[in-house]
Amino acid sequence: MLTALILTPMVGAVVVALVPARRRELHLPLGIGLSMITLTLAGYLFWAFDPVAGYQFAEDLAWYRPWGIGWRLGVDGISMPMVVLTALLIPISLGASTTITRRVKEFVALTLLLEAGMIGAFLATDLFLFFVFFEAVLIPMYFIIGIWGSERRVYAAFKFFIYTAFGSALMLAGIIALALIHNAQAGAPSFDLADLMRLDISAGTERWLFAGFALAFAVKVPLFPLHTWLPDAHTEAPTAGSILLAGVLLKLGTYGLIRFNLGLFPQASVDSVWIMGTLAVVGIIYGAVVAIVQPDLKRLVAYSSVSHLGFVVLGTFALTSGSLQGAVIQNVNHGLTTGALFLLVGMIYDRRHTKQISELDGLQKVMPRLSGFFLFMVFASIGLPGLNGFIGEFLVLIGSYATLAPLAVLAALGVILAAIYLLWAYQRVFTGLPRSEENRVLSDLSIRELALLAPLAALVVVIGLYPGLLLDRIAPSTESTLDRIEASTGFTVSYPGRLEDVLVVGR
Amino acid sequence: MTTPEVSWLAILPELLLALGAGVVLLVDVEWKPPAWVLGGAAGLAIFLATGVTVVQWIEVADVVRADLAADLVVFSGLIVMDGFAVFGRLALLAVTAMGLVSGWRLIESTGRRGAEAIALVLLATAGFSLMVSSNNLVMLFLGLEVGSIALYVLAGLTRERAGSDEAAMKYFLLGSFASAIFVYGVALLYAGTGELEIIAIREFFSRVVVANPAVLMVGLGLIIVGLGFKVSAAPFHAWAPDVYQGAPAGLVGYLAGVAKVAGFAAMARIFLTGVVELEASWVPVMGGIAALSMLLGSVVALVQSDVKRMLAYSGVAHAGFIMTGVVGAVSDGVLFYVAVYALQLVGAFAVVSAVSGPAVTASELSDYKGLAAKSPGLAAGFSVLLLGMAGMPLTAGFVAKFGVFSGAWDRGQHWLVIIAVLASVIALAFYLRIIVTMYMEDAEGAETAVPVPVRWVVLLAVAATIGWGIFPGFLLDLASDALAL
Amino acid sequence: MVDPGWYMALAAALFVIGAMGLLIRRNALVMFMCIELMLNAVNLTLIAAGRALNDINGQVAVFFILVVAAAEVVVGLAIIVSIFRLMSTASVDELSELKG
Amino acid sequence: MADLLWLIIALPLAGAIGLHFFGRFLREPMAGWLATTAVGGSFLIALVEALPFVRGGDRGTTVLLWEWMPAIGANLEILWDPLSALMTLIVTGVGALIHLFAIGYMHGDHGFHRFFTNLNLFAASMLILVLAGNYGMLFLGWELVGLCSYLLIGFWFTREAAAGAAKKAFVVNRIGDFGLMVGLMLVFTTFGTLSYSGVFERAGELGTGWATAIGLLFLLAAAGKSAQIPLYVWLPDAMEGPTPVSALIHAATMVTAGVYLIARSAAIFEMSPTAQVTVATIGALTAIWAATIALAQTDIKRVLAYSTISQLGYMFMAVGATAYMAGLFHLMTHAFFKALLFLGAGAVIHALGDQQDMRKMGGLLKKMPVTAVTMGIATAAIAGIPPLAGFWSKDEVLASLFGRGGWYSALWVLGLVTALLTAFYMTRQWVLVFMGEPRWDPGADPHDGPRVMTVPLVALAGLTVVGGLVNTPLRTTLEHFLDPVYEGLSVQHPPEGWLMFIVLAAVAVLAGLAGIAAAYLAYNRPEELWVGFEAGFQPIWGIWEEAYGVDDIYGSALVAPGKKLAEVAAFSVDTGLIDGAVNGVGRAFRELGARARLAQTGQVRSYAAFLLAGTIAVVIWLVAGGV
Amino acid sequence: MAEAVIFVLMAVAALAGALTVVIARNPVYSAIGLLATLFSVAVLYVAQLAHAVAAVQVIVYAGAVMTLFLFVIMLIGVDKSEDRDERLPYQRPLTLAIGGLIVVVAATLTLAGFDWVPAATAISVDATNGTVERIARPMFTDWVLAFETTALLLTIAAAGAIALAHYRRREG
Repeated sequence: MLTALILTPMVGAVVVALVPARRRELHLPLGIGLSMITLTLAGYLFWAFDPVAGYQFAEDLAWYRPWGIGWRLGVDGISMPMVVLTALLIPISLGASTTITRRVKEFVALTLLLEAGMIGAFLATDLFLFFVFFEAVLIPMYFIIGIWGSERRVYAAFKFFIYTAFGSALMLAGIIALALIHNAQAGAPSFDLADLMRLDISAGTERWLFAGFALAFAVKVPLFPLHTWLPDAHTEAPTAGSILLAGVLLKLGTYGLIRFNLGLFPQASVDSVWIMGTLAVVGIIYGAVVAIVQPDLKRLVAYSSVSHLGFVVLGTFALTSGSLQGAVIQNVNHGLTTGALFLLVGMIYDRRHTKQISELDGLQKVMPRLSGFFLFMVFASIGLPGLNGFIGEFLVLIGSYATLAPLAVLAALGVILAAIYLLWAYQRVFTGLPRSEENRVLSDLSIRELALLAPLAALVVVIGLYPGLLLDRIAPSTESTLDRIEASTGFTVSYPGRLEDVLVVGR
Repeated sequence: MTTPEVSWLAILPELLLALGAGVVLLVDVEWKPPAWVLGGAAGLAIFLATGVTVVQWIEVADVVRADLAADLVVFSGLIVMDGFAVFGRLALLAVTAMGLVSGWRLIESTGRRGAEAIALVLLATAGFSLMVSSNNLVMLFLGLEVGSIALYVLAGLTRERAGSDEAAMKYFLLGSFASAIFVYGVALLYAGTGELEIIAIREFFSRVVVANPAVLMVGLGLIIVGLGFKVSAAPFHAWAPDVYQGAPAGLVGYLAGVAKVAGFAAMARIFLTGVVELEASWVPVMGGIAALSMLLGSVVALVQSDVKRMLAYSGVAHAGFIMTGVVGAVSDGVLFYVAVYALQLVGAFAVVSAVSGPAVTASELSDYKGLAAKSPGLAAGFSVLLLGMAGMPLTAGFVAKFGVFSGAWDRGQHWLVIIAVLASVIALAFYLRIIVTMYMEDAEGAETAVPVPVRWVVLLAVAATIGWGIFPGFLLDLASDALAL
Repeated sequence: MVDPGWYMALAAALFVIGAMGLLIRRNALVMFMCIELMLNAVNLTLIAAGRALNDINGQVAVFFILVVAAAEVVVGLAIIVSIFRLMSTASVDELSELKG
Repeated sequence: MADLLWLIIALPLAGAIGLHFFGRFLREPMAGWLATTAVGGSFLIALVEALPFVRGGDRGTTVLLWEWMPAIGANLEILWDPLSALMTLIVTGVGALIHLFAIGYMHGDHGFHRFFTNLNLFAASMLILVLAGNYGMLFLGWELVGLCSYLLIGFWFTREAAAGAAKKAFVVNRIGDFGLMVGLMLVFTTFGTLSYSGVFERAGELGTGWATAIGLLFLLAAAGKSAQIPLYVWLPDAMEGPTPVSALIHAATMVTAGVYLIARSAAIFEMSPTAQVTVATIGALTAIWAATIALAQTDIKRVLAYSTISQLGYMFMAVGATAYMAGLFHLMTHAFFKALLFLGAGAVIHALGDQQDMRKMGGLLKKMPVTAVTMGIATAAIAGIPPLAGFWSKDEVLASLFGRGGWYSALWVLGLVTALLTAFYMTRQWVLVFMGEPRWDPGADPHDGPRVMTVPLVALAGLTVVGGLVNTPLRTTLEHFLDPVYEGLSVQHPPEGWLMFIVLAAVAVLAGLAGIAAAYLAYNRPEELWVGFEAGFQPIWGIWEEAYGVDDIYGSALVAPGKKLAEVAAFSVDTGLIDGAVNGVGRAFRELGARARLAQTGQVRSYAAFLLAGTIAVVIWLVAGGV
Repeated sequence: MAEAVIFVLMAVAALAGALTVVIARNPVYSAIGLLATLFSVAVLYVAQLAHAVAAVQVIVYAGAVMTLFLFVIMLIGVDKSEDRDERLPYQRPLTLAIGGLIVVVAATLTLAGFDWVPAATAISVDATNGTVERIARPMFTDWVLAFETTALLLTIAAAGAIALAHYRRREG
């Protein structure tokens, strides 16, 4: 089942690659169709997912025994939403790429490879395998940015690749170290997450390993001050690239923090809540402040990602039920809303061929639908209750207060700032009367574009009003994570940090 | 009168190669046939040699299973026929075959001299393959020289080009300097232990604790330098960039590949078998050299504008990575790495020879602009090879790096591993630079016609890179079975 | 008899002189002679060591090294000659096209 | 019966959704009628549902509609108790009338159906707010009304001013929401839930410190929504929106959400006198502050806007003094007459072709009698003239303050002064608009609006007249109605006894009459005379006209520095420092490489030198390590 | 005792020759110096009873190698005596530094009591008496493979020489 999830896009990529390049009109539809298969599988996964703790659909094939590496896959409440999100965003971003005319074939193939890599990274329960996928996704994304991006694409792609590779370099050392510690303790090296979680690591070592992993993921998230590759990458990437980058790739970082840093190094995590939390909050506020004055719409959204993912990290390291669930669901939300925002910016760019805020004005007059969607997504990411963004932020804030009260309060400031930069941008771009001729003649959304946006918008509302849809599936896994931490470090959050405490009172 | 004890099987591959060389030379002198005949002869020799080597492999396996490992020491201890040697030999033969194929256009173009070229290639391989199997340091030195001298000549094959000649000269002077240093080290080691056979030396050290080991240390140091030079580890690398650039593109891959394979096989054998008892002394030195090589290689490669030089410096870095494995005492890791790397190297230089011509000295980065548009296949292949060298996951390069790093980490060389991973990130930068040039800059000039042989070589290299990247098990098993006696 | 150590010390001296020569002289031919010097030093060492060790192999080894030296001479001189033909000089300082 | 409650929210929501997707297919008035009936429907249901409370004693019920975020006790559940019932009735009742009015007012606007979509959406959101059974859902409504206000202020989005005002409103509100959010964090951390029941049951255990903290945070939130110092600045700008919007959102309903929040959280404020005093004081200050500004405004709607702020101040005074009944009572009456005033103003503006400057009006009494009379009633009401609604509610507020005594007496004085000012500026407005010589350009032909516009005026006027009777010292219906909500909480009532009542009332009425008289005398004269009169009060008058220049102060003290900061962060720190460092590392390596390659001179002999040097180094290292 | 005398003389000669090689400005002198060294080393072989080796040394080197050298010198021209001034930057200081370092190292090692042959054993004359057949036996039994390998070596030398010397005008 899970293997199929990874293989279908791979095979798809091959299939696309086999179609001769001159039949260019075929590639995109074919790619979309193929990714639909994956999406269907993901949908089934969601449907068949059983909301309990622990991994499901687990698979375990030995890869190279002497090293203890294996094709180990499994899905739990933390990874499942991400897989579904990935499978969903791929067809959308492909559908958004009709304006790509150069080397369509390579583009589609690479996108599908990217999908395979990302899904693999979320499903892997073997550190070696995870690292393989984690690094592998860089390559297609590198090409996508570097070939189909805008002016400074090479610089951006280069920076993206090197920066993230640098981040993961030390994690590799950490992974090796873990396997060898297991070798020392159990007599054979193993990269199986389950085995490694059973290790008892000396506090000092644990702290170092934690640092190594945290660095890798912090670059990916990206956590202040390691974020500067993100705006460049986003600004230069083609629409599809931005969507996937924001929607999924960054999530590898936050996901990794939850899955590996919390999972493998409970003590170090507990020790570092304040450091990580502080960085997160600095990111929230800093990202928002910087976003306010960005002259480029895409750049603005990129910085908003820095701000939003700060919430996820804060929630992760607040180590309470609410905050952790909030973090996971915020992962999904950010994927949907920011993805949609990039999609919309891309649509504007396709029409107007500029992303400069100063050159855009009064678009609402000429493109009511598009601006309607834009405003909708803006409010979703501002965190308007009833839409998805609120759920994540609110849970994170409410949850974090129990552990990191001052940080939670500061983080709440980010909510104000979000309103400022997004609404100001909206005001400048959409309201008023279109002054320049170019802006006057733009056409509103086409059916295709509506079809791309509709599902995202629908999900935004659904999650906003029925978060239980996800939370019920997430909660058991996050709970067990917290249980492990509590068990191994005796770390308990001041009442009512944990779900059970809450439920007693809540009902 | 004692008759010499001879084990034909052990040296049959070398014999076949030498025979091939002889045939080629004589036939050429006698009939001056078209090049393909000579090529056929060489190919046959290599093919047979490979076959025999496989037989050797099986034989070795049986003997080891029968627990008669001592029987593998043949020619009264001059050489051993252990898995280690066989593995190295296989790698050498593979590199040779691919090297000859990719250098074929060059060999044809050099006309009469082609025959000597082929013969020299075969002989060099024979020499190196003796080197990887020698158990006696003097024997090892002989093998080394047989190979090296042949390589000096090959480097200067297209000597009408000043570059080629200069390369030959530099390679020769420095090479023989290094050889002298190496053999002096051997002499001192002999003085210190009274033994020339590696296994005997190991026994000596397990038996005796030398009170005043200064002479041993000097000897060891000289040996490190000698081999370090052959594998172009910093600070003994200075020859590599110039020679790689000067030598005809068609053959550089072979030159570099075989030298590295043999050099590291010898290094692993001497240090992980012979003087393993002294590791407390040499491990830090070796580690230092490794670190220096990795950093210097990667950093200097960043600023190269000539692809051949870039690959040379990346070779320096790789020497460092592989020595990390030696430090980590993972001989199988070293073998795997060096085999994979050599194949990638041959493939890469095949691409170079296709892009800038087989005989040239310079191969400017600008020649690669928009190669992806001009000949997508070649560009894609090259990218895979480069990413493989960079050690991206899903390529054999990653598995190889992973192997040596974990070995070193296991030996507590944490700082070395950290340097290594960081260096590999720096290295990534210049591999990407080539890819950028191929994919993200606009093409200049006409289509690049890719000669069929090059196609095959690249395809093979790519297949190896990806295949062993995804299913490393097979090769890793071979390597780990191939433990030195 | 003289302690083999003396012979080996002498050999070391020769070796070093040869090595230094390689750094000092720019005439390829002379540099090459220096290498021959070094190889001789090695031979001397081997023989002295063999004697001290009461082992004949040292002397046997010397033969092979001699052969190597001879072979090197052949190829080396060939290279020198061909360079001389090309740029009519034996000074290695002229050979610095390839660098960086 | 409770199973119908959900319809109260559902009807307008359905209206909104329906209009959003199919509105464009309806011919113009239809959309309006649909929206109106939706809200009207809710009103009727609410009315029916509210009957049990009138009989009294019923504490109300909670209906769970939908599990939203059960983990934190934030579900979609309706708490139907007298308080929410009262609010619902106000919202839907006044709302329906304003919808009706808007059908006429928005006639011919090409965004007609969009307007009613948003209006209905607002009604739904406001109902979510007031019907919420927990703070989570309250927050949901709280934000949604903010959204609607944003959408409706910016309804004419092509007008830069409107767009700006909309953004300003939302952002300023957000600052308040920050308070609410943090407040909810505290609530959750202390009670472990957000549901009213969960909180209020155990509010008694709350420590004073926590109570004060939560109370003040809620106050910040309320100040944002209800436009109190220091966050009132958005409301005057909000007048950029269509007048019915101003009437509905910025006078009658949304702005009272703050009052509602405090009235709803009485149990928490109970625990913290400090919080109560702060609320009351803020209210008093806002009341007089805004009143003074209102004196000098020339824009008919701005006068009303500041008047609204000032009246909200009264409500804050009341709830701050725990005189919740009084506060809510004033909230209700204010909804009536202020909505009336706005609609009247709207009618005038409409009649004069979007003319909002009172100096360009006058003498409309004969032209638009209905408007004039109804607005006259409202003016009298707000001035506190018996027996109009305004008199009863305002009197009760003041009396309660007086009754609370102590510091609150001081606030009582402020209240009286404000009453006087209110009477003055409202009369000024009425006189300037309806009496004297016509100053509007002769081209226009002002006259009363069509039925749909006059009927609401009359209806509201009726309410303004009789509305006050629901809670007179003779019959305190409203108090009994609300009693169950405040069971067990200390609630401030006006002092007992007729004498007391008469005296206080008299004082208040006198203040009102004084104001009216002064204004009448000052303004019922030829233009140059009252212009001179105003000029006589310079410079203070000018300061008032400029609303104390608060906007500029905020602009230069907060906005400009903020922007500067952002620019520094974005362009100096981010691209310069952080990114510079990143790229610097890369450049450093290249630099290093460039230097290192210089050693590669191409000279064999220097290579040999390296080789030998390396050899020596290795040997030394080894020997040193070995020996 | 006699050996000591011989050693001293020959050592001096060898060193002198070596220095000549390095210092002499004219390659011919260098060649002569080398020749001197080779001879004296040969004598030292004899002094250590390595008769066969000594013989080969004389034959191969003096006979073959040196002749070859002289040929080439003639070919290149004897008058090319190089001047002393150093053109390469840093080359001279580097050389001096290295030289000095070597001296220092040597000195320290000697002072530290450098043991040349730690594994030394009692010397029995006949065991190391390098007569031809004493050498030949191991060479053709134990070392036979090495001996055969030298064949490869020489083949390569020949082929290489041809490849390099065989010259065609219009090429490359």
